[in-house]
Amino acid sequence: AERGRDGELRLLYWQAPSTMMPYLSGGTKELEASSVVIEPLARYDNDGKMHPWLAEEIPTVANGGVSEDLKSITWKIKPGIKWSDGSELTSADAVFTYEYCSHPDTGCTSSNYFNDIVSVDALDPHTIQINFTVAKPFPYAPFVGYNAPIMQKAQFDGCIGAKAQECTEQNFYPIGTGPFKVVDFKPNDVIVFEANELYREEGQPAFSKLLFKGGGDATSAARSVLETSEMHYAWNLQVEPEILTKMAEAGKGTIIAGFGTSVERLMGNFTNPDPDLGDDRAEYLGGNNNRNPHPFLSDYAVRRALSLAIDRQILVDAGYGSAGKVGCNVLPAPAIYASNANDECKTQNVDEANRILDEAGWVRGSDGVREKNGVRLSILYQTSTNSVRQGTQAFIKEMWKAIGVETELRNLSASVFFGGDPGSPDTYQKFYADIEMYTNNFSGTDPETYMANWTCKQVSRRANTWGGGNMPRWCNPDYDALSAEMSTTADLDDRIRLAKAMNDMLMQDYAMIPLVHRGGVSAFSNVIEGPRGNEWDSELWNIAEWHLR
Amino acid sequence: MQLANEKTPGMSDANSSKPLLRLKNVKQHFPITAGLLRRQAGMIKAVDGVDFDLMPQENLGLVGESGCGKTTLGRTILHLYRPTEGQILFKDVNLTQLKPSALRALRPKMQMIFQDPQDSLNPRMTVGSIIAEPLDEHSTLKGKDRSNRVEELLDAVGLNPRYTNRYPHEFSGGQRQRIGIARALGLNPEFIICDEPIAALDVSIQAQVVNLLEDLQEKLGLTYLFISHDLGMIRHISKRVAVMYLGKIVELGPAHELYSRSRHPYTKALLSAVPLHNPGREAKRERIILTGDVPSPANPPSGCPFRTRCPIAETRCANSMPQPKKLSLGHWVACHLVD
Amino acid sequence: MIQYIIRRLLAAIPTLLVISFVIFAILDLAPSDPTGNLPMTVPSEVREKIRTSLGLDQPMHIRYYKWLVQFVVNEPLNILQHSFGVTVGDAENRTRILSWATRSPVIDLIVERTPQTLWVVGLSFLFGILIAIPIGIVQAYRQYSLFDQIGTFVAMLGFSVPTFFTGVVAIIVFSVQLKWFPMIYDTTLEITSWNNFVLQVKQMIMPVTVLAFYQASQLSRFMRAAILDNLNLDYVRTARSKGRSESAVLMIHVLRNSLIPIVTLIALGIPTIFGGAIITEQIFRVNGLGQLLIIAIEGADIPTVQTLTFLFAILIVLFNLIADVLYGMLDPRIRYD
Amino acid sequence: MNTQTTSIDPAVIDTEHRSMWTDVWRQFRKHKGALVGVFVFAFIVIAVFVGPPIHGVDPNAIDFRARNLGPEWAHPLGTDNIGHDTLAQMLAGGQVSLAVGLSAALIALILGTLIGVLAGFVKSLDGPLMRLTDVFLSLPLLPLLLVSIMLFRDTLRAAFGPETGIFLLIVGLIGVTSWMHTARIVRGDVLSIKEREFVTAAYSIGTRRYRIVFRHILPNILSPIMVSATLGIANAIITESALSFLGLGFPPDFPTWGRLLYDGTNFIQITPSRVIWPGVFIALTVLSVNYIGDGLRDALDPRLRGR
Amino acid sequence: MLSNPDSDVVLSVTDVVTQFDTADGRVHAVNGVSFDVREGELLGVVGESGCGKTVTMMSLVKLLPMPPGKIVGGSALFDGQDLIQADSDALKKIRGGKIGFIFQDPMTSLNPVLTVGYQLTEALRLHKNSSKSAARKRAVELLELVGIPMAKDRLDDYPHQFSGGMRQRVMIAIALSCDPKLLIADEPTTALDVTIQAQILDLIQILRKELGMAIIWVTHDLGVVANLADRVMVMYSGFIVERADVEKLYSTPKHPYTHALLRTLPQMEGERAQRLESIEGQPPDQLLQPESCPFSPRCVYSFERCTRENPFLEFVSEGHEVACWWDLENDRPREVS
Ligand SMILES: Nc1ncnc2c1ncn2[C@@H]1O[C@H](COP(=O)(O)OP(=O)(O)OP(=O)(O)O)[C@@H](O)[C@H]1O
Ligand SMILES: Nc1ncnc2c1ncn2[C@@H]1O[C@H](COP(=O)(O)OP(=O)(O)OP(=O)(O)O)[C@@H](O)[C@H]1O
Ligand SMILES: [Mg+2]
Ligand SMILES: [Mg+2]
Repeated sequence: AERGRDGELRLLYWQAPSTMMPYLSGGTKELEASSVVIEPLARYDNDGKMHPWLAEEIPTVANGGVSEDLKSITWKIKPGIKWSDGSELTSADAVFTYEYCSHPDTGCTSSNYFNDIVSVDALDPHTIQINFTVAKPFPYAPFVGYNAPIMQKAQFDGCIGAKAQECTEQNFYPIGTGPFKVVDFKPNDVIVFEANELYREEGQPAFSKLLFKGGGDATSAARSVLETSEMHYAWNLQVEPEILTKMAEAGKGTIIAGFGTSVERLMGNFTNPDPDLGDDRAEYLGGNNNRNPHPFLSDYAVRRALSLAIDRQILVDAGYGSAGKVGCNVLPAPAIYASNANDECKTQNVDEANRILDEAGWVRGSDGVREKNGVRLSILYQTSTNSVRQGTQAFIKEMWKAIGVETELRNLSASVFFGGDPGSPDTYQKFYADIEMYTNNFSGTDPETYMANWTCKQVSRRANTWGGGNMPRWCNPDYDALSAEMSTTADLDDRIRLAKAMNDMLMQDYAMIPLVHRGGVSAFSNVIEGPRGNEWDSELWNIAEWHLR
Repeated sequence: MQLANEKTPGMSDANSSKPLLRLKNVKQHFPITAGLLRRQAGMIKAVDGVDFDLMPQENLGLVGESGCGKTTLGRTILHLYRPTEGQILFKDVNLTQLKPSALRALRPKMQMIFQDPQDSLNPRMTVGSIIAEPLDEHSTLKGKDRSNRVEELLDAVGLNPRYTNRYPHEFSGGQRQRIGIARALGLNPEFIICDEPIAALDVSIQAQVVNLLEDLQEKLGLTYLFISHDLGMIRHISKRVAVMYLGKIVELGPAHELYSRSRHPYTKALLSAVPLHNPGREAKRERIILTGDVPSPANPPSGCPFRTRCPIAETRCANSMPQPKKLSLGHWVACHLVD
Repeated sequence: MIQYIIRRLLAAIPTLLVISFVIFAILDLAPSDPTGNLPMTVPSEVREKIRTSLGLDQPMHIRYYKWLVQFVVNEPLNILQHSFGVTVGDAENRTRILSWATRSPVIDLIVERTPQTLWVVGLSFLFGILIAIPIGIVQAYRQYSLFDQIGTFVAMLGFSVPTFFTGVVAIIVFSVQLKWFPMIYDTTLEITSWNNFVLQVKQMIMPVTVLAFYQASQLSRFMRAAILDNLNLDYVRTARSKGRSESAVLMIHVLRNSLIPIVTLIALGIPTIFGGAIITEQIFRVNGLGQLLIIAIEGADIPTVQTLTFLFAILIVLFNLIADVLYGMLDPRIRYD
Repeated sequence: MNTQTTSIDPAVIDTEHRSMWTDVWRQFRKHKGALVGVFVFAFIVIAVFVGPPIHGVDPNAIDFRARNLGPEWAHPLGTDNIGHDTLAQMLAGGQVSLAVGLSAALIALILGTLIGVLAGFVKSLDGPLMRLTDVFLSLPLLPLLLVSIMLFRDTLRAAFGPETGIFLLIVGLIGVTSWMHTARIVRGDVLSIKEREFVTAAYSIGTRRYRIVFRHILPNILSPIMVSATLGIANAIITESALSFLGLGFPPDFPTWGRLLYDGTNFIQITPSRVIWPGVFIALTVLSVNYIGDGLRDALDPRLRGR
Repeated sequence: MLSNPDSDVVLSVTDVVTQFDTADGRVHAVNGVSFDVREGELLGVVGESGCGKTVTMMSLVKLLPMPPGKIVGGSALFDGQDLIQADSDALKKIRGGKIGFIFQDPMTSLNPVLTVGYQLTEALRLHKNSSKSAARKRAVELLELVGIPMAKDRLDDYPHQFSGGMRQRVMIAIALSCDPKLLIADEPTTALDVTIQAQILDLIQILRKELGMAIIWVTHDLGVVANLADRVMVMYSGFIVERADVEKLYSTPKHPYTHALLRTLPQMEGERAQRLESIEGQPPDQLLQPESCPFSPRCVYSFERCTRENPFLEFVSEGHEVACWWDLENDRPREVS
């Protein structure tokens, strides 16, 4: 088949990309857009399996690509790969990419992918060696996945450090090795790509032109694929399932969901968010012994009852449909890591929840709200603004009402809630509330750093300007020990065992309450074939293979 | 007129009792601003040096063409505008130097009847509250006393006291003017400036209002400054008349003398312009038709202000400002060509 | 007149300085953060680095000063250089106002987006005027007639039903059901042929109509009132007494006078065109200045928000002046000197 | 010449004492549109405040099995995607929307009138206040809202509780950001009214300045104020909905018409009644307020009374 | 009925009745007015405010606001055509062409936003089909005729640049522009002050002699009428109550109203009256259908018949008609002829 035979492919990303330079944005939309142009050495498929991309094969200890001490990894680039300007891809480009991103003034958003690196060396034009300061049981962060692709040295040479910001032309029109090249870039609006004539695969891509439109909202994005067929593909359609189902009735498109590690969860605050505490508000005081406990969430019984009272299936049905599964684990994927020790949560058990609370001495007051020693079970429950989340909030409020818990709902603009501005009281990191809800996940397939989020060191607090990943301020030395062990364990089975143990520890102490294992929803028109949905890497990872039906 | 050392024109020589009101070289200039920095670029000399005295219970008529500064003079006397220059003595109190609160306390003594009976009454207030407004401000009358006083005032100006709840638009022009008069009378003033109280009225109603004013003067011993451009009416109501032109008084004298033996060419022209109600006499009369319009008060002609329209002007008129001359008892005129 | 204009312009400078500072202070105080929209997988150390690279570690007054210099000196010099080839000073090291989200010069973003906003919002403003004027005239001329009553009713409806609703209804009816118009506005479309022109018209119809309806309902109220104010004045009777026909009386005599307040109102409305129409742009994906602003606000892209709102403020001040001058030109009775 | 108004001999009628408000009401009754407006508005208010106990459904009650229903006996206006009863939400939302609309418009009105009157009446304040108006006109609304919510929400929540607190904040914010047009119009009118002769007359009898404002100036600028009030209510109801969907408004379990309309828009093809009713009620409120405003304006003008 | 068979009658008005429908009821503004105007004659119309002078004149050429106004009946023969029945096209030809108008208020009767030149040439171009330049030339002549200096330079000025007196002269020039056969002047000098009024009266006298047209001069100033008119007609409450040659009217008024009116005036000559006479009471309520003599409630001579029957206009002596049941000269009820 001939390259470009299928004409124009029209994609709709209602959140529009603002730049084509993934290292300067880090937003998913920018990563997705740039993934059709610049590529990494290896990529994940929709099952989270790693495939060599620009590299010939995945280096492992077994094939000698990873050193025994786990301190270095050596990649071999496929020969003959050309940049779209005709020059050849060499290991110097990879070295440059590392220098670019690790330069302190660049403001590289993926710099954590290049952590603990001593050096990146070009052993020969096609061999790259990465040397780490510490043993890396999972050495596949640099140059793997859409977060860390290889950029062209020749183009970006003058753009390192502070200069990176000013290289508008380069940032908007990066030269890549991927199936498409940028023709026209309008930030936050539209990108026009055309097929890369020098793409390495014969007859790919099938489309000669790629229109990458942005703007609008999720509902109308779905409509444009499912109802009017103006677009071939629409991304990130987090809307109520019945709307999508209704639209899909027109029979013009298909809805797909890719599942990754995203879990919508409730975080309980283990510290006291009472505003009267001043600087100590929601502040974790004291090492292993929490000296500022939450008035009621520090009670295990309450946490457990709150979890038991929730009917997660309703949340899935009303808010997610096929894009969600009842979630009982914070680490639901990859499948090998998924625990089934916590399946109790799959069914709602209001009676049990009530019993637990009664037993713990929380008695219902005249207004039906439980109380103990003058402490009312009255929860301030915050999340970001989003109609599905508000629906979930409404359900949970009602469910908690059944066990005598009163809930005040609050929704905050996403840019504030996730903004992390140390001056704002409304960030999820500061957590000036009792319960908060959001989704978290990790990229790639290795849970080590993700699970390290709930160690004591990571507690989000004033001292680290609320920079830690441990929002619940939950601290357990046993957990810290497991986490430390995992960071030095290379054997996969041991790693699985440790990860599961950590997950179970979190779940069984109700350090957080998982609700829904979420998938990324997208829709594609029935006239095309190829989209497979991918939560581990770019949704467009296989765009070279997409074609008209 | 800068005749402070001489006897002020208008001081009636016969009556030596103290004047109620005394104007000394009163000027009212409105600034015109222009330019980038809003510098003052000129002056509208609306009133430009006026002196006269007004005796208690007198009725001085002030006549002149539209725009010559009559209203401005009236308002300046009452300090609705701060005078630019000069002194205004009311019962020997220099108003110009009074503090706002002291001035406010004095206001009941001096009142004004406004030119436009339509516009000088707040359309959204009832007649009762319009008339009661000065009472509220200056007296302690409350409730029944207050409404009695309002009814009394309405009665005094010949309006039915039952009208207190009506609005100005429900009255005819003459009635509206009476409301204005009642308001002015509310606090027993001694001095009233009547600013063209009849100009806006119908002939048949003019007579009613003028009669009323005359009756009130008689009953209450009021002093009037009667502004008008209706020379016929001034002749009827005033014993003394001042003729104003472009911010200055050009002739002042007893009415009978002024009407029969006017000396200033402007006064003559003015008088001849009034149509007589007698077709026979009218046909025979010789009229002086003035040409042109009144010059702009921002840019008055040099010398005598009237010289541009004066049928008998000479060169000296352009050079110097004529000083007021006394012709006979209480008759003053400012013209070079009169001796 | 010229003096008046210059004086007003000079007086505008301190006002604008205050406005720019107030805007900057508000944006700085606002709790959103440029790293807020990054996925949670980006750790906080990385976020801190990004903030530093954007210059957020400097104190506010320095950032404000920098922005001000860039806006007042650097950007005009840059325009000078690019449009007229005149280079003043060190062009190489001149920093421009860079957007935090795109890392590209804000002014370029604005220039890129102005055409679509002008087309859609501007045209709807124009149509709004063109519809409102005749409707307002007829409503006033036939005051209390059925036409007048219906007009009033529809106008009220027009400004009480928000565009986010009318827009979606329009899409469902005309794009989904009838398939007459596309629901996605293609900003890359260039009018090179008749076909493209038709496409352009088609894609503009819905957003323009939705907005124009809203504009017209407001303007027609003003137009009606303005005509009513003039219809019973004496000069209208004079015109009739000369033997003028009713239409000539209305169109030549009444309209001229009634348009004075309307034209100034329109002049005051023009800045809002440049403000874009946030909701309508979003619904139809016109992606003009309104969308740029809302995205920048949501992404805490302070340089973009600051520059956009400040340009907007300049336009407001400027068009206030233009409105006054127009008033003076249309109404010979008013003189500024 | 002043044309004689149709002069009914004053002696013939009215010996009784007329109160101003009976007059106003008498004239108001003659305005058909205003009367219909009053009935519609009263109906809405009564429905919204008396309706909930009659309907007897908690607007936040969830019936998971009854999601996305069309109108039926148990749910006259159907249900939403969560299982809320739309009618109950409409009624509860109406209370909030009406309260927000009326009070925010009132704040804007008071601010606008105050600033307009001061600017028009006190010459030295004119320049500064008009510049202030310019500043407010060019302020970016959204960031401003974010800032104020950050600064004031917790204080207000502590002082008045979560719902009243956010209500005050929202009402205050909408009010504070929408007074500018009123101020300009009022200023213009004050400038011309203060040159009218009855104001000079008031000075001449020694009326104090503040009384001149209250007695002579304010009553005569009522009609533009009335018009801005009408538009203000519509504006406030719509702005509130915009705030809600930006996450700056009321808590999510606090329905308002604007929010119902916004949330319902996505479901327009599934449950159209979710959008139609809020839309209809917003429009009806605005329309009725507008007609009431017209009627009041006429009724308050004594020159039109008695016609 | 006075119907002059003279062939030089320009306008012959018979029994014009005009009413207004208002919310309060029907206003009987004009209740059957008949009169003739002859070539070259100046007919004065006097009466107090609101007596229907303006409405009568406006009825003749249908310049009333209709509705609420309604011409119930009557005819006005002009140039062989009944103006009351004429359709709007025919009227348009006559208005401004054969009949010229001057209105009450010079300040508001000119359109403030159009130049004096335009307003002056409007009628010329409409009725005489003059070219633009010819019309302008004629306009200059007209302005000179009414005594505006440097007329040529002033054509492009706006009305506000003229003083009140000059504006009224412009109005006169407009009215004269097409050499009308009839000029209707509705209180053209009431708003002006004496000196300007004198100028205009002078001007009218001259023009009348030069152009020889018929003039109807409406006023409530008896002095002005004495100055100008050949014949005078006194109106009261929508009726003509007296009509006579000017000298006769002033020397021997035969209607009590005229009589009283003349006595209310202060005299410019002779002894100063102690007190002005005034007519007590209010004009009648025009909402009521007039059944009796409308002046009877205020009339000192009123007797039983007056409250029962409305008198009609009767010929009492050479050139003198009156509508009254009382014979003022002989101080007894009039004998009915
Ligand atoms: N507030 C003001 N500011 C500037 N100029 C003024 C002001 N008031 C009056 N003038 C000017 O002062 C002059 C005199 O005006 P004034 O009103 O006193 O005239 P007048 O004699 O009362 O005229 P009329 O007979 O028309 O009432 C006029 O040229 C007028 O334009
Ligand atoms: N548009 C109208 N609607 C209702 N009544 C009207 C209207 N126009 C005039 N009238 C009434 O018709 C009567 C005659 O009015 P007209 O204007 O003819 O009086 P006039 O004699 O010209 O008085 P003036 O001397 O004040 O000009 C008055 O009672 C007036 O109230
Ligand atoms: Mg005056
Ligand atoms: Mg008239």
